[in-house]
Amino acid sequence: MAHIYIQVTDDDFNVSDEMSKMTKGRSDIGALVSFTGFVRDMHNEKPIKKLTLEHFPLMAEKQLLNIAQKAEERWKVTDITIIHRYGGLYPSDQIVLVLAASAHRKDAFAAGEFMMDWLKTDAPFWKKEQTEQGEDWVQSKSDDINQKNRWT
Amino acid sequence: MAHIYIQVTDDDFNVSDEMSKMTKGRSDIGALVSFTGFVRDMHNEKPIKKLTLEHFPLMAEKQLLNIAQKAEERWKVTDITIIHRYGGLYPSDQIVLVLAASAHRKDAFAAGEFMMDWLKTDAPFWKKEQTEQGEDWVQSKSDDINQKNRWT
Amino acid sequence: MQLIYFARIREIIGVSEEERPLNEQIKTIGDLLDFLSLQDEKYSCAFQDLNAIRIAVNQNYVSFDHKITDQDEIAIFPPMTGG
Amino acid sequence: MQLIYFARIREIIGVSEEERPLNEQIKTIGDLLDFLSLQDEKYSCAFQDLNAIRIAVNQNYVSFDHKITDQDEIAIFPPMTGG
Repeated sequence: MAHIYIQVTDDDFNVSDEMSKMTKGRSDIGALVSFTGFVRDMHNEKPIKKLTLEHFPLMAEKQLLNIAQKAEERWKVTDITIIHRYGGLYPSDQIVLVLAASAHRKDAFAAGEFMMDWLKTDAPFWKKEQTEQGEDWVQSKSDDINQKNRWT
Repeated sequence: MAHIYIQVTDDDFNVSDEMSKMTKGRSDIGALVSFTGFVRDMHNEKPIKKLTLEHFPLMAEKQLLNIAQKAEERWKVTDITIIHRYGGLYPSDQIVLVLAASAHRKDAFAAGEFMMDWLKTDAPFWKKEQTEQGEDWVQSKSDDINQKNRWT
Repeated sequence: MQLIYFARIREIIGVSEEERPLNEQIKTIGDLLDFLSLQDEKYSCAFQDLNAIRIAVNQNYVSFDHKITDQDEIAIFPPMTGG
Repeated sequence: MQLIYFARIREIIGVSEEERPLNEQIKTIGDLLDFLSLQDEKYSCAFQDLNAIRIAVNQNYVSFDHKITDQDEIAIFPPMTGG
């Protein structure tokens, strides 16, 4: 059984702190893969002023745990951390962190990428962009659905 | 052209510092993937007391840069960092760090995994393990060669 | 049953949640969406493109043929854009 | 030419580098390995399994048929185990 840590928060996170919490005192971990997602200043060629993330609180935690457990079933991972923010964010702000630790690099990379692909389509978060032209909801991408489906 | 930072060192590194150096003041990065490799306390079912990394200094830097440039040619990455340690290391010590930043997650994951696969077979470092039974050189794995060859 | 809306759907309908009694016309999620669409233009507008509607009953994803009970919490929202 | 050895190869040969003059028998890396192996048991032992030998000339990987000059720096080592 992997150690799983899930957090849905409007606070920022510190990648190094989360890594330390996971690896401290451990010598069975050979590989740690992290993914950090940031708000970019451009999306679909429009400059972004702000990004607001709406979420379904109870379900968000449930789904993140669900995704982590799916990853754990498929790959030999010893530890998983998923942190997802909500609320108002600005360009260069951190949005999401996924950590996957394993004895070997292959499992850590695969589990990390698998969880990110699921998050894009199955985690109940919705992004609204604020640009010079006003506000609009970010459309889900068929590309994200294809990315997710390659795991099934 | 991606920003490439290569370091071959006998010092430890701090993942968060390296990430901050890369992302500070940047809002074009949407995705940052990191890989950290650690010394494990077990290898081939033998307890490991110490791991000594020998390297070919001039060539190591040259090959790491070479690997980063290959990744840059294949994927849309904005920034790459590779840090590889040499010298005497102990279980839970960090060995290697690879960072790949991109606008999108797919490029960052692929570039990160590609560079790690190349490092295993093409970076001029050699590991010697110290166990209760004495010292021995770590054998290269045919699995690592297969991993690398899937990119060609 | 408790209805909850998110994101674009919430904005069109104008409330984030409402309580509705189950009635004999409503057996499945599909029936519920049809029933609401006939009640008010807001709903028919919000549910116009069923490809862009996702449903969770008691926080689990379900399809449009899922049977509902009066105790269910039914969340209706557009495709997620997390990560 | 300058010869450099690493890891297991270095340990068997007993030195980490040595200077050797090029001679007419040595045109390629393959010739060099054959020549050294005939000189001394240490070399024939170190180069016994050519599948476990890698070569870099002036810090670039080359194959056994690579032609060498007297100014080359030739590194001989086992398969790498980096990362």
